[in-house]
Amino acid sequence: MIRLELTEKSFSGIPVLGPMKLDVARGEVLGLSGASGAGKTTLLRLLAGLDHRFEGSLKVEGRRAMVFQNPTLMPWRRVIDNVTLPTSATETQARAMLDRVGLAGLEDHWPGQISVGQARRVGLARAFVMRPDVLLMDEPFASLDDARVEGLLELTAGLIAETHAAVVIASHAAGELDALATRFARVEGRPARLVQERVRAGS
Amino acid sequence: MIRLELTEKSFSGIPVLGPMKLDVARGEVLGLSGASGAGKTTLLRLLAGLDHRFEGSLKVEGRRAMVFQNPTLMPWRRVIDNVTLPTSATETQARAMLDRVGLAGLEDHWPGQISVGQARRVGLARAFVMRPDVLLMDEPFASLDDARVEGLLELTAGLIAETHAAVVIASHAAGELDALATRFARVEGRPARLVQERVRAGS
Amino acid sequence: ADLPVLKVAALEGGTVNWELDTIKHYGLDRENGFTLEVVPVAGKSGSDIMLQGGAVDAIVTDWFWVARMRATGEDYRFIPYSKAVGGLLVAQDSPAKTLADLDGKKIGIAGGPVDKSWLILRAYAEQADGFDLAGKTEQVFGAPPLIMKAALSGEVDGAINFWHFGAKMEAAGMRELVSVGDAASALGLSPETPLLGYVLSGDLVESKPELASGLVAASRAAKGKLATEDEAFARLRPIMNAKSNAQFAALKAGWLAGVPAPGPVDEAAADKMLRLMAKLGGEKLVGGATSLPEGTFLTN
Amino acid sequence: MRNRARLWPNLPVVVASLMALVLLWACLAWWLADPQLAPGPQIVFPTLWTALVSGDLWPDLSATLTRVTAAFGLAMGFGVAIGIALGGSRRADRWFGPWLTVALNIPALVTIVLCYLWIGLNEWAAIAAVSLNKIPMVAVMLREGMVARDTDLSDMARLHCMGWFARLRHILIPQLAPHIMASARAGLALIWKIVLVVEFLGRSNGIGFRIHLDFQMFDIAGVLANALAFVAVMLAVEWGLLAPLAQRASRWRQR
Amino acid sequence: MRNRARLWPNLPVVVASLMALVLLWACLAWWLADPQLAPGPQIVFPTLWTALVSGDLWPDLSATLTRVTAAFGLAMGFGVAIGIALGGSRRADRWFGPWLTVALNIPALVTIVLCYLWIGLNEWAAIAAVSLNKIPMVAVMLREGMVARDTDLSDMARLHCMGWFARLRHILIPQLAPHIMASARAGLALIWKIVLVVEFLGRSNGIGFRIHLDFQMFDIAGVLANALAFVAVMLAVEWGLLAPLAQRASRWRQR
Ligand SMILES: Nc1ncnc2c1ncn2[C@@H]1O[C@H](COP(=O)(O)OP(=O)(O)OP(=O)(O)O)[C@@H](O)[C@H]1O
Ligand SMILES: Nc1ncnc2c1ncn2[C@@H]1O[C@H](COP(=O)(O)OP(=O)(O)OP(=O)(O)O)[C@@H](O)[C@H]1O
Ligand SMILES: [Mg+2]
Ligand SMILES: [Mg+2]
Repeated sequence: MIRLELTEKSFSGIPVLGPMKLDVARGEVLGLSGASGAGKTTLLRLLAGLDHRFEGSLKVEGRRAMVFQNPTLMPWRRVIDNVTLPTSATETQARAMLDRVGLAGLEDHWPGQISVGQARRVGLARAFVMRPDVLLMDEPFASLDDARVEGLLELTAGLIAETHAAVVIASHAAGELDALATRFARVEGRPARLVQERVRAGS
Repeated sequence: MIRLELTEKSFSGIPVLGPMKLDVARGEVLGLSGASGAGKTTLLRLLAGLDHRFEGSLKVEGRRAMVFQNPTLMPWRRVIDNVTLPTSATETQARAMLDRVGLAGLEDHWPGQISVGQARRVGLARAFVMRPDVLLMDEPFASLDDARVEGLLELTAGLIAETHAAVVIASHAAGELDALATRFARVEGRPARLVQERVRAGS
Repeated sequence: ADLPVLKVAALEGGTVNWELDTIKHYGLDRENGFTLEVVPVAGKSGSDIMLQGGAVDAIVTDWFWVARMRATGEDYRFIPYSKAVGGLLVAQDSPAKTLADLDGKKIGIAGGPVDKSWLILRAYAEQADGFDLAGKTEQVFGAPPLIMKAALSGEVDGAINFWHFGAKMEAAGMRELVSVGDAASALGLSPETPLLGYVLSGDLVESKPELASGLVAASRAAKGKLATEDEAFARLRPIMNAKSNAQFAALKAGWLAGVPAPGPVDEAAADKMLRLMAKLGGEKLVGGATSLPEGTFLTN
Repeated sequence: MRNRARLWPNLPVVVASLMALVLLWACLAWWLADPQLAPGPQIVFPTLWTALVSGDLWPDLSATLTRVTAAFGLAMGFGVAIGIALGGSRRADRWFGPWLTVALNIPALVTIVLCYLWIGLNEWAAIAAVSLNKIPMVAVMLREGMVARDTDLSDMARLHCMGWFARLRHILIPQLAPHIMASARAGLALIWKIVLVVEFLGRSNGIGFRIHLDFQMFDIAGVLANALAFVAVMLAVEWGLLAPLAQRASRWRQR
Repeated sequence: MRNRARLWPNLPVVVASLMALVLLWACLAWWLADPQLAPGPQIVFPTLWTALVSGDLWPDLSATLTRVTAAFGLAMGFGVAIGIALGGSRRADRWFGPWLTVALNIPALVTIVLCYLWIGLNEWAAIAAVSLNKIPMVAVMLREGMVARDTDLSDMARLHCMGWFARLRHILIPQLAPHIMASARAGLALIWKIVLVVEFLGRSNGIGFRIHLDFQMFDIAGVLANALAFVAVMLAVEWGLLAPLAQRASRWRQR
């Protein structure tokens, strides 16, 4: 469960995010869209509790996981360790998850030896293997080919259904959001506000 | 002009790219597609002359520029300097180009203070401002919103038409390739081969 | 067999070791009621710390140090060991005849600006020729071996070095321009005043007077042996680090010349020397001791 | 302006911190209660003050500072160059790395003595001796930095045909800045340790020479006063030069 | 297996490189033609050999090595901890940074003498003196590394609630590895410079003690032989311990 009441978030005096309210209950998936530089990453970092320098209040319940926009892997640990070490998942679980995101066989590579898209998927596997209560995803499927994205969307949807997590996904691709989100919002303006768009018909 | 005759490219003994021939004349735009991890970046780095450890021969004529898959900015130089310093462009030119990729006003930010999509566009501006004879682009428009991509595609097409450059673009998004390429090829298989797809009807 | 142990810090291979080695070899320590233990040190600074830190019972240093310590209230006593002093050496073919001829030249000095020989020579130059030795020459202070090398290579025009280096330099063909002993006599100081000696803490002397007197006796006995028996000195040759017979002879002669006369030290002469040093060397050298503090020299 | 605004608020803290240190020292000295061996600030500061106003200290201080400055400049120049060269090429490192290890582990005393013996008992020898002792240390630190550098940026520079000087200035030096800063700071300290020996063995002035003199006379208060004078200068260098430089070099890190 | 395969091919190069160095030395000595002041390898190696086979050298060498090892361990431990603490918190750095600068610039001689006077003339004082001289240097280098670290990874670790030990082991230490390596290498060298003074001032054995004695005797060949013995040990440490460690720590860099 996520509840943010933001008055302002600014970087060295320049407000980037304006006043906004954001609630995501368990089982809900909030799809965030917005132009490049709108403030999606800034908002997600607030939600993740990685940035406390803002005015307002934040409440997040449960174990959090985040898929970072830059993969943020430990370059000095092998792929498999990058999944197990930060998450306390067993190696078997990690291997299974890596297999599901299409990285079977790369477990023993170093992060410097895999492609950008592969690294991104390691980040996905790391987040998924935790089975988190709160899942934050920042452009999780960028620069992956369509076939791959489709498979990953399915995987993600399945995981969300299983764990009943509160999810926020930021993405520039409308298709990805459509496939997952139960609610939609746009980050817009300067300082950015949250424009509630519509609730998905199905849920 | 680019001419590559590759016998093999391997990483620590494991072949990644198999035998292939690749010719790109001035004015041609080769669109590369391929799954994540297929070998697109590897191939582009060969063409850029950044990796000499391969078997085969490479000939590239003219000034090269590359849009890297990771923006590769100097974090200790401001955005404007990141454009001018490596390219010997004047500041006026750089400002104009930054403006055209939608970064007006961010010239004096440090790279750590801009969003991922903005950084990627700085990389684009840096490559474009050189007006290169050979332009290599690795997922240049990933994680940018559709409106922005459209504008950038136009800009790119205009630049290519002006400079009559030899261009190779690797991208996972078919739409982007369609908008720019005169020829298409897929990087496929392990070790990867180049599968010529089709020639664009128009050119 | 369980005689009290006396630990003496001495520069390994230094001249003091010749005497200590002789004492041990001939059992002079046991004859005099103690067991000598030599603690090797690598430099004078080290031995000071060892004495203050209580790691040894005795070190070898000059009595100015004792005077200075006594003036600050620290109780140390001095047993004469040597009166050997060096001289100012110049190259064999140097045109210099007196100190005044060194005007504008470079002098290398091993003991630093408060070296006793240097101070005496300064006073002497002032008195004999009205010559300001410190002001009119350029001094180069340095470690003894470096001064020796600089003098031999002609980098400095004159050199004042510790006597055993002086002996080697003379053996290598340098000549003495002025001897410090002569200069001291000319200044009215007694050349018989011993400069170097064993220094013990007052506590030890009070609590175990037999140890102190034993050391005095053993030292005297060793000096006698070395002066009279050739083989006693010949035995020491390996540790004397003499490169040639000439050096060996020079070192032997120098050492024997430094043996102080038996009997108590002439305190009046010492006091006179201290006053002169205080005038020349200032507080740096003597600290608060402007006249000889009572009890500096161990009398028994 | 911005820089200064960020520097000044530190000043009270720095002063408070130093005063706390002096207080600690005073307490320790009071507790040890041995003014001869452990003189407190109330003894050392007046000693220092006397030396300062009498003008005794200045020639020595300036002599030492000249040596430190010259040796520092030389050592940083050569050390950085050697470190970059060895770190930049595996081949060079394989061939000359062992030399560096040897140079690193040759005792200071040996270098100093050999310099004096071969160059002569003069200022050049002193400066050479100090530099020679420091160069390997700087080189080793820079080599480590080079090995850890990000090659993507170098690739970018190579692709764009940046000149070697531009590459040095905009890519290499900023990337090595933490290592350069560290070696500058650690290096100043090392130089200081060596200058002391150098002055002791073969010079006729300088703070090191005085310290040794005081030490021979067992004047611990004098030793501390001289050391303090130098420490004060180094503190001034730290806050007047190194800290602003470090701040400038890491401006881009501000989030 | 793979590691060893990558290490061994270097051996011939290392040997060749060292032989070249000896050759250079021989040429220099031959050119200077002064066997007293500039003894060539043909004089120094036999001296060293004699000392080795006669067994004279071993007690001193082992005494020095014990001191170096103990001091090295202590200094790295404390230095790394202090450096990480100061580099990790701006507040701590503002308060204790000045202390570090002072500590860095206190002359080795002063620390050594004070240790001897206060702790006593024993092995503990010697080891403490060496460590105290080295700690600030290691701390300063690690602080620099901390300031330059990548905070994204720390964020990731924090988000995933990694324990402090896991964070230290998997995030911080690998990231600081180049600085730790640099300070280990430079630190060994520094320790060696200080052990020499420590042994000179208050110990009766050790290579430093020997070197000083030989110097007093003006036996340059002896000085070099002793220095060489230590350099040889340090070369062994470098290739037996540090180089494989460094290689292990940077395995992931292989492209
Ligand atoms: N440290 C900072 N200092 C100043 N401005 C910053 C800082 N970080 C981000 N900004 C600004 O805040 C805005 C929002 O950035 P953010 O990274 O949240 O964008 P985003 O929506 O994630 O964009 P993208 O889709 O490109 O990733 C950007 O315009 C950026 O320039
Ligand atoms: N240094 C390396 N050592 C070993 N294997 C490597 C190395 N670099 C890349 N590879 C492998 O080569 C393959 C091609 O990588 P490359 O980066 O070219 O893929 P890509 O097509 O650009 O993928 P993406 O779309 O994800 O960027 C990948 O499977 C990767 O694991
Ligand atoms: Mg973003
Ligand atoms: Mg790629």
